[in-house]
Amino acid sequence: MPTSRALAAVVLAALVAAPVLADDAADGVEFVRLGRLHVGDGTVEHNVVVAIDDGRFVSVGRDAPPAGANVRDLSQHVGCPGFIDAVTQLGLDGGAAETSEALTPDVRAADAFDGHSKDLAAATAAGTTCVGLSPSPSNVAAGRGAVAVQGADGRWELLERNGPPVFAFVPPALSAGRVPSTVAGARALLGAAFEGRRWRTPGESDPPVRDAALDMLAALRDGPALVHADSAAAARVAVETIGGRGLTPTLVGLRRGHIDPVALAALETPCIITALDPEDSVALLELPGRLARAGVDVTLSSGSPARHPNSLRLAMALAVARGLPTSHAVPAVTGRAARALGVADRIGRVAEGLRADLVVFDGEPWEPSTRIVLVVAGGRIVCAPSETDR
Amino acid sequence: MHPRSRPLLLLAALLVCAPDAAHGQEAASGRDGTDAQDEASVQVEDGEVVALVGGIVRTAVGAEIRGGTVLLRDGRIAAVGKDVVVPAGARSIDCRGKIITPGLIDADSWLGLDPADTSARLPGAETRASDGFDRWDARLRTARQEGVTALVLGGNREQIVGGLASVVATSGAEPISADGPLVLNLSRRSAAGGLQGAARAESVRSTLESARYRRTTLERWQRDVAEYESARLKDGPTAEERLLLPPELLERMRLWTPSQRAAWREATYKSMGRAKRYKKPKKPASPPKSLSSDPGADAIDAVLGTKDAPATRACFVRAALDGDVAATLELANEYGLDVTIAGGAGLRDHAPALKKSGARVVVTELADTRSARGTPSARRPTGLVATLVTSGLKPAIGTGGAGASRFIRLIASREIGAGLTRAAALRAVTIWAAEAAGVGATTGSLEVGKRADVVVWTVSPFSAESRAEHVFVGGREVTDADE
Amino acid sequence: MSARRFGMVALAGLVGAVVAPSAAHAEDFVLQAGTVVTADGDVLVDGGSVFVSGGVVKEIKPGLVNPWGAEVRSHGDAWLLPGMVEAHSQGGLERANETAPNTPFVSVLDGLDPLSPYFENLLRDGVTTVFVVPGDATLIGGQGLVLKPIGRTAEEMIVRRGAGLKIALSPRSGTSRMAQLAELRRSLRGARTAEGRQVVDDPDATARSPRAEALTALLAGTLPAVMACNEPVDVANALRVMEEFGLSGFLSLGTAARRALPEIAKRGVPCVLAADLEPVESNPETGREVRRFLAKECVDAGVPLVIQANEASPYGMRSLWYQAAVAVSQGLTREQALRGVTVNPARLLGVDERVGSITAGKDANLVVWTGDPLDPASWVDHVYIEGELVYERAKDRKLKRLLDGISLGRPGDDD
Amino acid sequence: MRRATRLVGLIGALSCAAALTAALTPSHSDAAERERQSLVFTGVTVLDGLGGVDEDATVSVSDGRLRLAPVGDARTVDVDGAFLAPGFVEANGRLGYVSQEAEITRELTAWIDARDLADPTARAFREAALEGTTTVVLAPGPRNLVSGLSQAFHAWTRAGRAEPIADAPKSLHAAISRSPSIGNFPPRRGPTTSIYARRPTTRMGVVWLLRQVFLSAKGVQKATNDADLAPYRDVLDGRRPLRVDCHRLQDVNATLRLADEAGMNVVLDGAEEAYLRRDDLAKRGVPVVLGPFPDVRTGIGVDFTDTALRNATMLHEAGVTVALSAGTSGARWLREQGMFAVRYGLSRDDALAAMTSVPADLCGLTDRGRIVDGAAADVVLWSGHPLLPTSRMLMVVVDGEVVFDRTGFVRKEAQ
Repeated sequence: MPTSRALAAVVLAALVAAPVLADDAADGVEFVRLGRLHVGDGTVEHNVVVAIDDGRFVSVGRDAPPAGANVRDLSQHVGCPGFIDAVTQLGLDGGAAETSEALTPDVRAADAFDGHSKDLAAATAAGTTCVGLSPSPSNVAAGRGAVAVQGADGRWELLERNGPPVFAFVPPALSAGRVPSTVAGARALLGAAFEGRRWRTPGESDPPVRDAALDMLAALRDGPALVHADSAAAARVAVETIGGRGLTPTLVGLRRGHIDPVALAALETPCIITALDPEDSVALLELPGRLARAGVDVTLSSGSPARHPNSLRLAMALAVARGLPTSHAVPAVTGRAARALGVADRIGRVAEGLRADLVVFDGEPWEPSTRIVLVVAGGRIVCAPSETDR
Repeated sequence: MHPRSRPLLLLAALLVCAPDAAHGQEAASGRDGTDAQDEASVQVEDGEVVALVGGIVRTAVGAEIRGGTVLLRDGRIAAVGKDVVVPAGARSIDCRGKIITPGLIDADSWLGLDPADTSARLPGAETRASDGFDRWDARLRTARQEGVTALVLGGNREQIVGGLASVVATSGAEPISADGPLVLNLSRRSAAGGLQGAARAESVRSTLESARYRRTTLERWQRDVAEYESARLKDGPTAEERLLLPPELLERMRLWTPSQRAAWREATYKSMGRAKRYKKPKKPASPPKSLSSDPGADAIDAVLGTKDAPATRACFVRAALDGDVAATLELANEYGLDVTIAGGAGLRDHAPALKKSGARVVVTELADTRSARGTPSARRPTGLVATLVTSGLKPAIGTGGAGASRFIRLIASREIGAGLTRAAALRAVTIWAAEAAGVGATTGSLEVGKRADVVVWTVSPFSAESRAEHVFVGGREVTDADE
Repeated sequence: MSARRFGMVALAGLVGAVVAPSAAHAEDFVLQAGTVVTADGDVLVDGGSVFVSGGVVKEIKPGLVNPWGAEVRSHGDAWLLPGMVEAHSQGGLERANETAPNTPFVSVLDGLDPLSPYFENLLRDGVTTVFVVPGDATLIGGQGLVLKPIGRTAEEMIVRRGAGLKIALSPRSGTSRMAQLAELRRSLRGARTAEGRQVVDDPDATARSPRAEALTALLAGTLPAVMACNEPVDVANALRVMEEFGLSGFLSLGTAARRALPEIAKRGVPCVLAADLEPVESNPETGREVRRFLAKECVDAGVPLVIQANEASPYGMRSLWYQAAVAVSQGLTREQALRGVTVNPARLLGVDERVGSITAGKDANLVVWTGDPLDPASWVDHVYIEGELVYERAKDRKLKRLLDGISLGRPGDDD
Repeated sequence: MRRATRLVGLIGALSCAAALTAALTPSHSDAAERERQSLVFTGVTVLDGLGGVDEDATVSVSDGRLRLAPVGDARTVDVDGAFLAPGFVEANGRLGYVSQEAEITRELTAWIDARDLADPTARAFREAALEGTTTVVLAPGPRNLVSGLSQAFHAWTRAGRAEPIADAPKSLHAAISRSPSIGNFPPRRGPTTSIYARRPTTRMGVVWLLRQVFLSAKGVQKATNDADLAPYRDVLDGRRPLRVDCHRLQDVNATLRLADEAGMNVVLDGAEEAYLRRDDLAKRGVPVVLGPFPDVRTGIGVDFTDTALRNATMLHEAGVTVALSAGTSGARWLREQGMFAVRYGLSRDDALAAMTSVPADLCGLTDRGRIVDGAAADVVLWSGHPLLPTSRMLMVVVDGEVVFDRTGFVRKEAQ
């Protein structure tokens, strides 16, 4: 389906299709019958009826909908929660790297968010209804992420302005010419900052004015955090530094993690593997599978905007082709991503009370050959490519 | 070596001669485990007859055969069908419930080439991609595991004339075709290429124009030479010489060039005191050296076609943008080129013209991979392959990259999600890819007489969960399907 | 401050140079040693006597005997070996390559520094023959010479002229492997047709160009090709080109090219192994790293072993004797390893008529070691080249200076 | 956060426990089983690392410890002519860093732990173990005035990485040489991103700043940030050794001067010119960790030092405690350092001790680097004497686990 048509579909959906699932039914409840449903936590339900009201899932079960209810029969199809692309810069206008200082905890991804971005529309068409927005890992304390969702009215909106703080234990945050230049230095710098002081040399005196950035870091006590690290060795230092603070870290990147998956697994920390690509070494492509089988929560992320949002599905396919059990494939782009972003109580699963984000396929979601039949966001159809195509 | 050598060994007790430990490679535990597969990844079983029995055979040319058998003998496909009799002594593999397809082919790949090799300047167009193919590249092993049996090496991707494409087998055996189509890069891939868009097309035109000029010049010269030769034959021994000279010398004289003959006469007659000048026939001027003996120019010359003499060599043209495709079609028409056009979104609007021109197409901008960069995120063409099929073309799918070749099945699979039929998807990575590279008669489908490049899959190759259980390249099973 | 130190070193070098050729004339003498390893296969453990006359080995007899009645030079407990042969080196050249890609006409003859410490150090390591050839940075790099490391002019040092033309197939920067090969084919084809034209059609042609001359000699087989191959694909290409054009010669391998050893064995083309005998290869696909043992692989593949020294190693320590010891550690016999630094390289270089073993009729290139040459505790005590004593450790003042430093045995400066 | 992970992944974790072993460890589980078994080496020549040699000895490995008697239910390793030696201990390991040897954006980084600078999966660690080095004490590099704390690692383990040795003492590393000041310029007003905007800028400044920090810690000078001085107090109180990277004699002199002023004990690293003050060093009991050897052809060492190849020998003969190290060239070359120490005059036993028990003691690893009853089981089986280049590693045992094993090949070949 051409992209232009996908865009058209989004617009159409907003204008035409939305009312189909909207409040015009007598009791306001919309029912969708699905042949198979990936709940988002690794479980699969067969022949379920999902009830949606007021933008939320109100029930998921086998019970037949009441007679005369507005039922959409998709019993030949497979549903799953809308995809969550956990670490992206989609819709962040003007770049996301603020490299003037090492500690910029007050930089907010939400401040650069543009809900009308074409990239985000393309993401919707690819089944992604939620993105985790992150500042680039160019500073040790890079800033705060945000969470955006496809809104019911066709444009994207922020779900959470105050997303997880983002830390970086990777280049370019650490490189010659930056302070600090090593992982060890990042530990020292952050360790001091968490105590509200500068990292100094004996003999240096403290500056006369309090530093707002230090205060902000010192105030961090708990909650999720995204931590960029490339290897298991850097991940260890990162987890010790961030986890030692009481934050709940999720590791991001890990493009050298395949060198020592055992050490990575031993950290017992969830991992987000970004931008899996057919060009990658087999050892890296096999990393999600190895970690998953070792009991680590694995999330996949597309690497957008450098790459098409649809590459999230290619990443799933590559991971499955190289050993990721299929039971982990859907959680890797839904429930676990939500948990890493700290929004698991609102999205990421098809469960009562959560935001009604649903993607329906004509096959398994991790198969690149399957087509998206329907994308529902916030209870409304935002994309129905097969309908407009037909 | 010598009987005397024994005392040395005794004396060497001090040094306790190292054990004759046979370890051409280090054997150790853990991560360091022996790397045997890396070395002897391809098992050679010559002369074996293999029968793949009872599978779902997708030949890529005809209809699907359920419960069919494919017979491989001497590196070729010996039989395909439902009622194939398995000869006694054949190795029979039960393929019930399995899918048998031709080996997959990436229609535009750089796997096995040094990245630097794909952008460097070339001395001439005769440069062959297969000369740079490193059959020891570790990624080839994964390619075989993923059912890829052949790669179209797309030569240089930066220079306007990119040398000759080659088709190589992933087993690392001799190239299927070393001397393939001439690569022309109309689209610029990176900053290294120098010229842009229209300027590149113009540069291709001037290349072809000078090839045409060279051809006419050479033809004229050849005519002149022929005239000279006939004149020279007429200029035989004089009556006087016939009378005086021994027959052996006369016979040898016949082979002399006119100038040699004239020089001889001058010297001989002079010594005889008869300094008579003899007229030297006018020798045609040699064409400039660059025109006469230039293998690069010869390679380009072969792509020129006329009504009477069609081109003897095809062109593989990278034309990503709209304008590039249009320019390519124009050039093809003007110079009688036989073109395969490799590109992306630019192909869409020219589908009817492409169909009319008989050009073959390769869609390369689907991979969305690092090495196939150049297509900004949201512009990746979706459904392009399906559109081209609908227009009656036979698009092949190429990754336009190196590592991505290994996962051509998943890249093609995405096109199914975008509207391509499964049958067409299989053709796009087998027979159409072979045809695009000019080896359609040799490989790319399960037909009797073709190379035995065959894969047995657990389920459809377009499923992420599928595994290639048996992979045959040129009739030899590559045994590294599973670690 | 560093000037001081460089000054010291320069001074030391000057002193060391005095060690160089003692101008004693070749006389008849008998060299006796407790252990004689001829490297042709014989090992005389109960002592051996070598009769040298006119710079040539005349006869070898077991035991400390002197039936020839000549002057006896006896080294009771020492080991006597043939001078080792270094098969591939850029030593003594200021820069190893021209910047132009195609320079068949240059020769190391014109760039050689006979006073380079490189040659002096060869003597300290028991090497008496060396093939110096341009480096691998150009396509056709120029011609090499087989030399002895002693003499005041390059001509004095020559053992064999026209010993090889360096052709490097791995791409230099900015070019590609395919392009390199196409260019080589063009050059060779050009030389071949030029040659053909000369014979048949062009009696008036003027003198040949030096470029054509070198390539013509190459095509005629009188000048061997030295094909530098970094990767296995280069080996495949080198063998193909050698066959296409009927070239003779040998390969000089990079570490990765070891994967093509079976092909090399099949074609019977000799080769020099990479200087690093134990490279680590990593598989980009699996990340797995494996250390390879080149000498062992070479012998297992059935290719005659030829080892070169590893000048690039830390501290420049990997001399030929050390490399041979490494080969033994890889599981080779001592004889195999020693042949790899003596007779085999001599044969590869086409100088086995003269050097590479202690054999009657060959040059008297003899090295007296204090003990087993494969033990680092042993030292080269005396070196003879063509019967002349050219090195004596006892008189090596530079070595003494290196060993004892600036204190030269004085007590610490505080005392 | 770990609790949270566990709660959520409870079922997964339970079901995946088995999968973890299957997926992440080498699949040959029987092989893994065998590795955990005890080992008995019989009929080997034992070099105990303390200078002793015991031919035809029996040594067992059981529960990570060495026993000088056979133990029951053990795999017997019996290779003809093999030598068993303690694994080498690299006391000044400078390998496997992720990017830089030190956090160079500050000049005094006493709290930086070498563990955080290292990539334990780095090839260099494995290479070191393959050449018989079982312990690497990783030291931050000398680019900083005080660069941080060392970390002792098991050079390689079955998990495919180096592992830190729990509870190993850490020493503080400082540098008195050219490197801490090279390229620096004084920090000016306002923020600058240059890492070179730091003190000191001269060789004098190096000593001045170091003196300042130690005298402040001692309380002799006024201190500003008291907490930051704790690491220096540890040194002054004798809780941590101070290792000083110094190369030239002038640096050695400055180090001793500073040690006198602050009243602390130091260990010298590098110390290429230490032989010039050897009697004084012996009198004061200052140990040195030498290495790596300079270029043997020029005698120029780190920091343009003018060294003596017999440095180790002269120091040892004068009574100085000498350990050998391969330093920046990587612990793979430690064995070679030992061989060349022998070449330059150290006895084989002294050289081996200088690579095993001596460095182990200097680093506070007093149960490593020796084969005595009850010592930690870091041993290496060699085909011959470990300080001969003709010998080959046959088995490496680190902390009681077989990390590399080539004995199988030997047996196969013998049959």
